[in-house]
Amino acid sequence: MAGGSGALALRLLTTSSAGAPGKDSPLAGKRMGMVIDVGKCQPDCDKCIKACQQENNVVQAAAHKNHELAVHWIRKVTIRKKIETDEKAKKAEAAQKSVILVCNHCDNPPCAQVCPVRATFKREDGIVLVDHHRCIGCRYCMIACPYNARYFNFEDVEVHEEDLNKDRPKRSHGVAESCTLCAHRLDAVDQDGNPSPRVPACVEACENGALAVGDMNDKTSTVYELLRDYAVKRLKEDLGTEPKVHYIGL
Amino acid sequence: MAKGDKTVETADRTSREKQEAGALVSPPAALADSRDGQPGWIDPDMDFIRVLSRQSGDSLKKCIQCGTCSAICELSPDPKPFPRKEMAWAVWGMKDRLLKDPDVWLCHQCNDCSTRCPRGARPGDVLAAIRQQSVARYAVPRFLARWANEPYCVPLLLGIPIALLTVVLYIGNSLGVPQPSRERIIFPFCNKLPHWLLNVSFAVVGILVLAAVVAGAMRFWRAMMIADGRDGAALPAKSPPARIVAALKIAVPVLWSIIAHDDFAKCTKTRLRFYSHLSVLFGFLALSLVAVWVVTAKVNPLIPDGLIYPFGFWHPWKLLANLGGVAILAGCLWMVVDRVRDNEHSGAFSDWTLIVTLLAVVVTGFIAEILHFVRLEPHRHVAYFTHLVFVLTLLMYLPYSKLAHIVYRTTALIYAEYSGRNGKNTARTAGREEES
Amino acid sequence: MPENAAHGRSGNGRGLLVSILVLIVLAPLGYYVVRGTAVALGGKPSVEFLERPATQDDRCIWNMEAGEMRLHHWEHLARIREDVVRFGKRDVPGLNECRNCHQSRANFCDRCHNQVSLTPDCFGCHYYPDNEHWDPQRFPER
Amino acid sequence: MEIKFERVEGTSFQYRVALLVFGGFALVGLLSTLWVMKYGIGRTGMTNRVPWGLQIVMAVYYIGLSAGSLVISGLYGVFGKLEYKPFARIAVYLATLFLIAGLLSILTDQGRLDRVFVQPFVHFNLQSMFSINPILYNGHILICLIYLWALFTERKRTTTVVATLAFGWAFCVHSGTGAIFGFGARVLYESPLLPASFVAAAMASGTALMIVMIVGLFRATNRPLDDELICWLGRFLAICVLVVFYFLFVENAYRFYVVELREAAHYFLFGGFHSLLFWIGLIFFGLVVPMCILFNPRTGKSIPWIVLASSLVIFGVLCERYVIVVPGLTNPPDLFPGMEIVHDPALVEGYATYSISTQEVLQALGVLGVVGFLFLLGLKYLELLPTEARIHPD
Repeated sequence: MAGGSGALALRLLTTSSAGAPGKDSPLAGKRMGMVIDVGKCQPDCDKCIKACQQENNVVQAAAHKNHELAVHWIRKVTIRKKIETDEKAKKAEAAQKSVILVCNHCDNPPCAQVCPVRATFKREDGIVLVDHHRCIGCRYCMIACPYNARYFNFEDVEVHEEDLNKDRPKRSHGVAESCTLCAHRLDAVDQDGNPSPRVPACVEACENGALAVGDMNDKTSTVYELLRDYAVKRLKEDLGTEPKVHYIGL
Repeated sequence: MAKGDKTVETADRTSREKQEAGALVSPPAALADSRDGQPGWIDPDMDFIRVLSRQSGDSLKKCIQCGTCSAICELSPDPKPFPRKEMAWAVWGMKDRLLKDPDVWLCHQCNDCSTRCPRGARPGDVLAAIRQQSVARYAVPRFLARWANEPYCVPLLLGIPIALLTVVLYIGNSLGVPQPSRERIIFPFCNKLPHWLLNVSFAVVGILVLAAVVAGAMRFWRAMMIADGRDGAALPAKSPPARIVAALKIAVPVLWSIIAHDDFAKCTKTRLRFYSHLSVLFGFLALSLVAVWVVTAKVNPLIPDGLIYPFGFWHPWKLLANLGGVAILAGCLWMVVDRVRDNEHSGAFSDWTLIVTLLAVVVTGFIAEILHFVRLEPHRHVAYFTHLVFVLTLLMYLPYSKLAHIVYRTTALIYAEYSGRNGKNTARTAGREEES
Repeated sequence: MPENAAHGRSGNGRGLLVSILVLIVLAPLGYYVVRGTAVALGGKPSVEFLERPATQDDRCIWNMEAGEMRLHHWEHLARIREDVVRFGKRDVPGLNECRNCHQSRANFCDRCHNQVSLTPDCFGCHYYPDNEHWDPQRFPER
Repeated sequence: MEIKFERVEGTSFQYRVALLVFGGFALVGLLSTLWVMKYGIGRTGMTNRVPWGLQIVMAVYYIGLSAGSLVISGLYGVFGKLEYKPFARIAVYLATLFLIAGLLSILTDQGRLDRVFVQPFVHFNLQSMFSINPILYNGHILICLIYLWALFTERKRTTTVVATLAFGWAFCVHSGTGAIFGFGARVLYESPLLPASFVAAAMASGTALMIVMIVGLFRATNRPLDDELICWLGRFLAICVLVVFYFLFVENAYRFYVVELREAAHYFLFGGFHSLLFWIGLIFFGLVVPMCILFNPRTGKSIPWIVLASSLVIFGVLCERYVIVVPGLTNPPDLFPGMEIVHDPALVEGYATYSISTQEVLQALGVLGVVGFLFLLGLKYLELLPTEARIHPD
């Protein structure tokens, strides 16, 4: 008697009235990717970085006084050929390149694999996100990421009201984060609930057309065309993580 | 009059005093006194003897009627002291006699007698067993009291509250969204267990329990009256208001003495029993009061707030409830330690069930509270449901479990006061002074 | 009674202890008697109702009754949160949209949360201004 | 063979001072943890490039130190060397404490301590070593508690069964700890050898700790102890150290042999402070000197020398844990093969840096304080110590 009614009570208590995530996912069939044309990227331009920081409330976190605690969802590194002798060094000086680094949104994300609470996960459309409501701050994802693309909020960062994008959250201390590919812009809907995607902030800000983000399965998208027409490289392809950020002319 | 430094010699002397006072109940006297005044007639209830023997570690066999127990008992009145006469009656299996005896309930089981007994019998445990039998005799309906004392009935006993609450849950679940009133907001702890439904079901059970308790107490009172030959005798005053005043005059000091633990304070063997019982009693009072407050909040004219429940952590009622929970937890744990450390304790089933149920109530309560503060759903709902099951168990079996002592002991103490049985100390003190 | 006390250990101390315990148990009741009387005599209740939007409509943008919102808002918010974060469904207004109508966090959220000792993490990250310009006259409860 | 166990009196001046010192450590650790919780873990030496620091080093080190019980229970429970039975209780008790210490270290290292007690239970990820290891650790603590109960109640058959279970489980625990790093994507982490090497290092440090604790406790309380028992443990320690050395050699030889790892190997062996720790702390003091002592027929039979060697091994394994955790993170990933990074806003120099901060040291000391405090209390209130430990009792 006790067992039977207890089991019934348990079932009544644990079944949630909130339904399971619907089948009509707006993300189904998509595969978001990014293409970066290194040749078009101007060395002294940081418009995309500024736009990203403004959009995602990382202005103050990026300007952290301890540069190793600073948060860079998108950052720009300067690289050149390895210098063997002094004479070659002068040539190499001229051959410097600026490369934009963001989260690679891998198809096999090691960060999502190691997250003990599934706070880091890969969305149906391939974007790798962190659920900041769930992250416990173990930083295992940062260890696992082979690209050093993840950042941790070591301290609470005070964001000034005038710098704040009020529609986007900032982060509290103790959670990991990285580039979201501006998922909120890609998912945006209009008044009637129909999809009206906008391009990510960095792509919008880039005046040289060096950046493109879109659905790689959509044959009308810029990304699809670029990937079809150009030879692209990805970072550390040998690891098998299948990154979805592609570089032209690296 | 320092009683604390009482030695064996003085104990012997008081024992002699009691014998000289003619309080000794010798076996022939017991026989003569027995059933319906028929001299020499005795009808031993063998089952009763067997039950008592089982629950008191064969104390009955060991008793040699030396009277040490009666002599040293701090609570025993001088005329007809206990527990010696009860031991004698128990040996003879005089069930009827024992169950009508208010003295059985005057004992608070401090076990001073059990430790001092030269033969290692445990009169304290015998009286406890008799009390449980007494509860079973006067309970309404009786079969529930029988079940409540059988270990193999536990699944059934727990099953009834679980089933009842499952029905409540089922109704609550199918009701959909309850609309909270505009005036006073009460958030149910779990939306599937709305407050009003719980209130209704608990109130129904509560009224039944109250009826059972009152009926039991009245049966007990009448039995004591008949046994004392006071049949029909009432309070001295005639007019109803005067009778109420007279009744209050008797009841109020008794109730205060219960709350103040006057009788517990006299225990010398296990001094800390005073504190453990005190903390459990006050914890129980505090939690009952908080529960009553929450249940009646909708109609309470004293509340000026819009949001009534849940309470914040620093809310006076929440503080009181947490304090009460901690008090019961600490008191019960101390009782457990006390019983485990006392190797000879018989550990009667009814005794352990009460302690375990109380512990279960507070532990599940605290678990539900913690899970609520970390906002874990549905875990907190499951914890809450378990908590409610134990609360309902405690409430539902109040008239049949050891918890019934709340009713029967109070009744017996009031009866003792009413019948003048507690002239004890005055009489004894007077005798002592004369002697010196 | 006095005789009894003399026999027990430290009779006066025990009386004091028990009296204090009785007082503790009755203290919240006394607190309410004082407060309830004060309010009845024309004092101001310390906690008033939540801010409601100027529209005087009982329905929220979530198209739900006010009662439903009060009783279940955390469940709905959690569900919407999962939908947005994990499944990219942004067709339902979320926390950001609450502040369009209920402009004061102090009056709309914190008032209740403070009273029931709940500290949701929402506002560590999400923007919700702590406007104090709530006027109960402008937004009467009934 | 009847072995009597007894409590220590715990009234001596030294005992009280030790209790006070460890209690003080624990208190300081607690305050430091509260401080870090309030201000965020940014006040430690960790950075975005080196997100794991001393706390993780200490966690894996503490877990390793718990292996002493593995050795003793293996000897006595599995291989039936009954002369080690006197040490069983103390070994298992210490193992329990050090496992708790490991968990405490990991716990206090989390960014959101408030969620640690909720989220991992609700959202479980069996693909993550961080989800698997708590099961292993908590399971081991549970097994240790059952084991202790069996030892204290002198249940022979239960003891044998639980000892075997604990022996096997401990292997999983230490392999799992190694797998946290071994299965990672960092050049200096990624190595299938790491779990095995962790087991070896754990056994070395655990045995060394047991030697130091047993000799220290028996000497301090004037109990008879046969030297032969310790000498045998010493020889076992020497073999463990040799195995650790072998694993280290294989790993580094492999990194030097494979062209693409050569640069990382160079960084590991000659790259800065960690290289100093590696060569001097680990290789010289932690492995070579103890091996010289233990394999030398003369010093290998002298108790003071063995204790010295054991202390060095305990220190050496701490260095080993550090040079596994930290250099693997400071060594940057080679994102652009054949290129070099001239400028990176997230880095000033080519390599990230990590320096141990005071807070982390205080927290580590705090955890040690908890262990010491509980151990001393255990000595006083539990019958942990045997009256004597001899191979052939009179």
